[in-house]
Amino acid sequence: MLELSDLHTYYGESHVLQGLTLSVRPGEIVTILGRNGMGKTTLMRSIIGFTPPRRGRVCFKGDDVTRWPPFRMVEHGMALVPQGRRVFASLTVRENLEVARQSRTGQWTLPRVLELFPRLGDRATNRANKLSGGEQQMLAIGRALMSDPDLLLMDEPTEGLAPLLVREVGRVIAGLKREGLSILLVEQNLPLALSVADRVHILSRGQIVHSSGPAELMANETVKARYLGVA
Amino acid sequence: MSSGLAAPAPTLDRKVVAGFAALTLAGVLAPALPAYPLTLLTQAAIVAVLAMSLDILLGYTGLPSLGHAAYFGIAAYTVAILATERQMGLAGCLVAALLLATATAALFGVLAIRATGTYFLMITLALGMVVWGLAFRWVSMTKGDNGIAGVPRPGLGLGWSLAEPLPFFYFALLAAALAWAAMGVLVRSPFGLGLKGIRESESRMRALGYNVWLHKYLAFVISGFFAGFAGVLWAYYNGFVGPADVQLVTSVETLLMAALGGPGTLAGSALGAVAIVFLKNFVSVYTKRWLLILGAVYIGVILWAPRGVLGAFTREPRGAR
Amino acid sequence: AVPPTAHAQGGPIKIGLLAPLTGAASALGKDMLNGTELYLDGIGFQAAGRKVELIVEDTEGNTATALTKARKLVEQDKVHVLTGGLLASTGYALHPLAEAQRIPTTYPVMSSDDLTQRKPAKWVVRTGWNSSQSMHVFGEWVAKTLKYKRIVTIGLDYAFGWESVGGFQRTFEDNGGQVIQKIWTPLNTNDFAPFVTQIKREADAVFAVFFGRAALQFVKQYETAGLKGRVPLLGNGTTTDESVLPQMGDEALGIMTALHYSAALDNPANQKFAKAFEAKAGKIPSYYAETCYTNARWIVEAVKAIGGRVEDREALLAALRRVELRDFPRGPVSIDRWGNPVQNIYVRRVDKVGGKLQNSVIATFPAVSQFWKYDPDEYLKQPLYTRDHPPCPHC
Amino acid sequence: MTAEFWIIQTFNGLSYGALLFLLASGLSLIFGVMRIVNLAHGSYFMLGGYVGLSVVWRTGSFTAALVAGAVAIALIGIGMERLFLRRLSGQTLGQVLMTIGFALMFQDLALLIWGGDPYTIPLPAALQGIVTAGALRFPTYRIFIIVVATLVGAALWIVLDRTRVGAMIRAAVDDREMAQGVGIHVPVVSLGVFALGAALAALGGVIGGGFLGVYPGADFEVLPYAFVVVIVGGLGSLPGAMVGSLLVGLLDNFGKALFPELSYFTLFAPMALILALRPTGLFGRA
Amino acid sequence: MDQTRVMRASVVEEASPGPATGYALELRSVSKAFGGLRAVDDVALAVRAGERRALIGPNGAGKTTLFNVISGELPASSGTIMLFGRDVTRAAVHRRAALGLARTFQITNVFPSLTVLENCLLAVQALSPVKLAMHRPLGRYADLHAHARTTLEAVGLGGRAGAIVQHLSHGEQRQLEIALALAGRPRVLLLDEPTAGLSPAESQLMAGLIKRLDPAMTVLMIEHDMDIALEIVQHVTVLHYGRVIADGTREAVKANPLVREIYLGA
Ligand SMILES: Nc1ncnc2c1ncn2[C@@H]1O[C@H](COP(=O)(O)OP(=O)(O)OP(=O)(O)O)[C@@H](O)[C@H]1O
Ligand SMILES: Nc1ncnc2c1ncn2[C@@H]1O[C@H](COP(=O)(O)OP(=O)(O)OP(=O)(O)O)[C@@H](O)[C@H]1O
Ligand SMILES: [Mg+2]
Ligand SMILES: [Mg+2]
Repeated sequence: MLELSDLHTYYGESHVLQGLTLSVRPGEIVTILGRNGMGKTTLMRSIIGFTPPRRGRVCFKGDDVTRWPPFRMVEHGMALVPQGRRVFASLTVRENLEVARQSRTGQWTLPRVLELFPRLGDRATNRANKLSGGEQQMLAIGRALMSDPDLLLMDEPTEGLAPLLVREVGRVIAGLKREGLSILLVEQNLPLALSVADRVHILSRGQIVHSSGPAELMANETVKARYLGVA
Repeated sequence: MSSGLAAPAPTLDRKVVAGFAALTLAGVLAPALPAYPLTLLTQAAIVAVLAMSLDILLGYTGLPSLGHAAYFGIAAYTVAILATERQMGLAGCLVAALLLATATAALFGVLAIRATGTYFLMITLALGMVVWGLAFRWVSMTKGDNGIAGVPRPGLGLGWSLAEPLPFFYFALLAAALAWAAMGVLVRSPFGLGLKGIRESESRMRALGYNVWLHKYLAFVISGFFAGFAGVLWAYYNGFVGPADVQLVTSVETLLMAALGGPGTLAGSALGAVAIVFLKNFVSVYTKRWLLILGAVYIGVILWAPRGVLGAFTREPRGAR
Repeated sequence: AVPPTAHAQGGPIKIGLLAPLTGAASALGKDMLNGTELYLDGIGFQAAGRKVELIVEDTEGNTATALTKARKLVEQDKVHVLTGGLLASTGYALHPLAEAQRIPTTYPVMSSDDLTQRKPAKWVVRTGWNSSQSMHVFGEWVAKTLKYKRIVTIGLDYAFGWESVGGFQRTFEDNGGQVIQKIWTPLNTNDFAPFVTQIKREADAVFAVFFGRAALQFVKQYETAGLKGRVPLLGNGTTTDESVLPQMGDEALGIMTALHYSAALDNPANQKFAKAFEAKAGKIPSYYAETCYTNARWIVEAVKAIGGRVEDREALLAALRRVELRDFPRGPVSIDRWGNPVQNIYVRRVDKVGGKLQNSVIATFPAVSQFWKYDPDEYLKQPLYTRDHPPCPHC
Repeated sequence: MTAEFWIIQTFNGLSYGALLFLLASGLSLIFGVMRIVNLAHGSYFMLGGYVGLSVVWRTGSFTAALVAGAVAIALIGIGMERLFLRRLSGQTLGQVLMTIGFALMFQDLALLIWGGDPYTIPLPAALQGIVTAGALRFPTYRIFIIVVATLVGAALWIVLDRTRVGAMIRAAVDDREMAQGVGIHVPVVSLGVFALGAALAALGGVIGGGFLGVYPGADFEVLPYAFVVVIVGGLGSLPGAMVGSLLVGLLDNFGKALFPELSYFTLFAPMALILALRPTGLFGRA
Repeated sequence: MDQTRVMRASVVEEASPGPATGYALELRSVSKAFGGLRAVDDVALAVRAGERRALIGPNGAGKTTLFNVISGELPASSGTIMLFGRDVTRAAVHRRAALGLARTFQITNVFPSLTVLENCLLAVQALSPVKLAMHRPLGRYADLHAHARTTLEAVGLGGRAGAIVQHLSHGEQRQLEIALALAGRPRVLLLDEPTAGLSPAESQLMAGLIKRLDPAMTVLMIEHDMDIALEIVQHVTVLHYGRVIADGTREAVKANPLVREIYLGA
């Protein structure tokens, strides 16, 4: 589904991703963990094309998409739930979802998203900047689904969500996986991240420093202490 | 980056050093210059003060004013009227002109400060246009379209007259340097940092405990004061004050100077002023198509350095966050 | 304060011309430049055995720029004669400069009355006209010949408009007419509808003072509002000047105006000039073109009179003030004590000849001074014509 | 003041306001949608008029002039956006400066191509007449302007407010990068908006050329008007632009008719007042 | 690093102790409506000086809105807000800050193109008259710099003082967000999801920092991470559809079936 090989990404002169290789197979959930400022978001930005890598290759569904503009990526079946939500402030909730729709025939429709997040249905005609933080997060997830993606990039989708909703998002993610979606997930909520993941990578200073299955990581206290700072 | 607890030693930053060097160079070279370049240099020094005064609002506080010609012009008119009709000397003219310009800014500030961004641009434009209308319309005071001609250069009572280009150049240069120093300290002061904070996030400033309105208002008035100072010099320099001095084009040009040099850097604004004065007056000597060239230069500079010439050598832009 | 030196004698005679070559008034600046060049071309840029050099500076139609450029011409180029300028304010601003620098200066275009009336400058000679000069003639002519009794005036709301309307009103009312309404249009007007629709219908005629695009717009909108067939239109010279006349349509037919020039003037000098100008510029000469052509000749005649010794500024100034010629395109000209020309004033009517509009001359008044028939000293005791002077007792 | 005075002057104001709407709606669109303060907008108006003039000279057709003017200037707008402004996206000040640069160049180019003489665009006979109603006389051309502006306004409102395209445009404004991230072809959207805005101004220029004329300096003469309209109404608000243009048209007209000596204030003083009281215009949102 | 020294409460403008209430912050039937939506509905809340209290509730319950009303960002539709016994319902934001109220924002609100140190200096000078000084460069105020650096050390940004804020990662910006609130040595601190966006490691650091704050400081925090919240506070108030539906000790609230149903979800 997604293959990254030897990505190097820079912000100006600062070298953030330093030779990163990783893949996501169809129907798989791969989770990225790591402390703040290690390059997780940068990874997401490099994949979708916001900050194209200076070196390395991004392959998606067998095509080399390294320097494609983001909207082509989306048309090709990728969707992003960005960090910090980034909903369209001056659009209503409904419009936020509508603009992201790619075709009329997809599985994800407005009613289906509103069914998934009833709270959004209540506020459908409100402008998105008037939503609470959690509501915006739901909107960002719903918006990504509206494009019927094959691969979903989720950058900390549970930030700011109440425990109930965190669990709900966990269920949504599991459900999406069952439908055959591939997901690359960046997450700080360890229990959630580990419960849905097929494989886990830990990112530190722009490099992958640990890869394993979730159970192995759970058991590996040294790695957890060293790279995640959890005892 | 020193990480000690002590405050960084107050080092002179490079721009300040470069600025002093430029001033000194201009001062040393002046006697060797032909009359016309000297005239232009004088003009540039004066206009630089105007551009820097605008930069306090534009670059530091994030308030793009399009009415700066108003304070400039009011001061210039005050000098022109007092000097021609009352034969008032430098001190009297200066005080009266600065008072009037500052008072106008104080009045306009009350009206304008609540608006931000483009709305601020437009309300200052509108207020500026009102002053222009006044200059045009209040014929008994301003002589309307004809303007006030024959403003005599001030005598300093020191024996030499400022009527000659060279002494007047030194006079203007000194005045500009003083204004620059004063504004330089201002933007580096705690108050100046507050202005930058307002530029970045007003809501955060409020939450921290700043009276944002007051801060902006003070910046507005101070900016008007310095614009007035430039106006005083201008009246003496040009010997003529007319509605063109308060018109929109003057405000726009000032904005261009401040922005072209790099908003948020006083030296940049000064540089922008010097560049535009020379560009306009030299290019037009050689070709009638100078507007075309001027336009192309603006576009080129901005493509090359979107944050202004000096901005290109300093920090990252304010993001569109 | 440069005394004539042998060294300076060798170089060319330098004339500095200020003209608006960019900006809204650039078409006028172009005419000024073409007129000047046309004359100098004709004499091969030679006068009194010396080369003549013309240095042109763009004023952008802005007085501050004009001043800067004037300084450049005087201080850097060391011109011997300074000339040109468009706006009245430029005239007032150049006065002190000319006096301080003691530089012989001529004003071919700037027409503000006081430049040669209440505030003349020793070093400035006007080779053009002043605003009220032709209007004094016209007001009297309208009252006496057309026998109109009630007139509405409409004009640009600034000194040029005031002086033109003032001159007209004074002689019109002195000869029994009544101005029954005065409308002033702000300079920033481009839609004249709010003013045109206010014109009192009982008027015998409307007297208009416009120039450039405002003239074009006004005349057009006067017709659009349905007034053209019903109330005759009169105007000052610039309202139908050749700088706008060719762009006008039939709406301009019949408008009567007065000026010291018309491109249709039937004298040999003008025939020759108009033809040459059309060949050079591709259009008929406006008064701006003629006045600058004449101005160039004027300067050259003065130079010749002093044998080319232009470094003697006092002599050059005196010569400029002595020029008196009978064969300018506009007719014979002499100069009065205040530095303003005494010249013919022509009453003109817009006609269509050979498919083109022209200002046909229908009456000629010879040797008109800026004070018309009034005594200069008495005249100068009156205030300058303004918005409210002369007052309007019949409004 | 007779009833006739009030009716005629209101009509004058409305028709002038309608012309301003054509000019300002394009500005508001570009301004509101792309956050670009386009100081070359007056140039579009002027250039549109000049292109229209040339076309009328060649073909004698006013309709051809309208179409050609709009298309030609839309192309200029596309070029400006595509090649220059796009590189500065998000940098408000840089964009402002750049549009000033273009405005200066356009001013000079127009002078180079069409010379400095003022012209008016000749009107087709059908638009030249006068419609009389009792003692009142309404020039047909002014009625035509009102009709055109109304149609354009309605079309814009439907597209922007009622369609997905409108939402996509606004999404691109809110967060350009993220709009691409949900699959919106932001570059195409921006280009379209810019072209439309420029075409509207040019349309205004050709129509205005029929009674205001086409002349150098028209660009910077109409620009403040356009800005006053947009600002008084509120940035990027279409209803705002409509109300703003009517208000400004009427204010300017009655100001000049009733207090001509205050005409330098009748436009800007009320605007300053409105902004002092409502710092985001009548319909604007912070 | 002496962190307690930094956090010692020292308020510029001493508030007169309120008439007999003794509460640092008191809300009396405060409501905030947006059109028809009552985002905050008749909320009463009394927080004693030095108390640590959590405000929890489902997303959209009105927690942030309540903060905005307390800090003055939004005017209350009705009700009274008292700060140290003083009625501040109508007071401007900066007046409340001057009384010792500080807050963080849920959506990071810092000064992006300034350096981390400059950000902090802005917060440090905010409550002293120095902020209006124009005649001396900021570099001359050594005490301000020292205080700013100590604060940065405390939140773990000591090494990044010279970095431009927009180059920081999201999590680092969250840390700065807190530093700005702490730098003014507030007496009442409102924290809106201080650990959101922080990695578990950074969250732990943050929790430790909050726990070590001057005990005299009153802290009201919104937090969705229950482990962290319950570790820090003794008292919890639960908001749902703008109303207070539970209020009590952490154990009591945790055991409350309604809270479990609508919020904790287990
Ligand atoms: N626009 C930018 N310009 C320069 N540097 C940046 C920029 N954005 C991020 N960085 C730097 O790149 C590094 C990685 O940032 P990134 O946002 O990818 O981290 P992250 O792992 O997502 O962290 P977090 O968990 O806090 O979101 C950080 O050190 C950050 O300071
Ligand atoms: N300015 C506003 N205009 C209209 N509605 C608003 C506004 N601000 C907030 N709301 C609405 O008020 C409700 C409460 O919002 P608030 O931000 O206070 O929730 P919250 O409790 O902080 O939620 P979260 O935990 O998700 O941050 C939400 O439904 C939100 O959509
Ligand atoms: Mg991140
Ligand atoms: Mg919240």
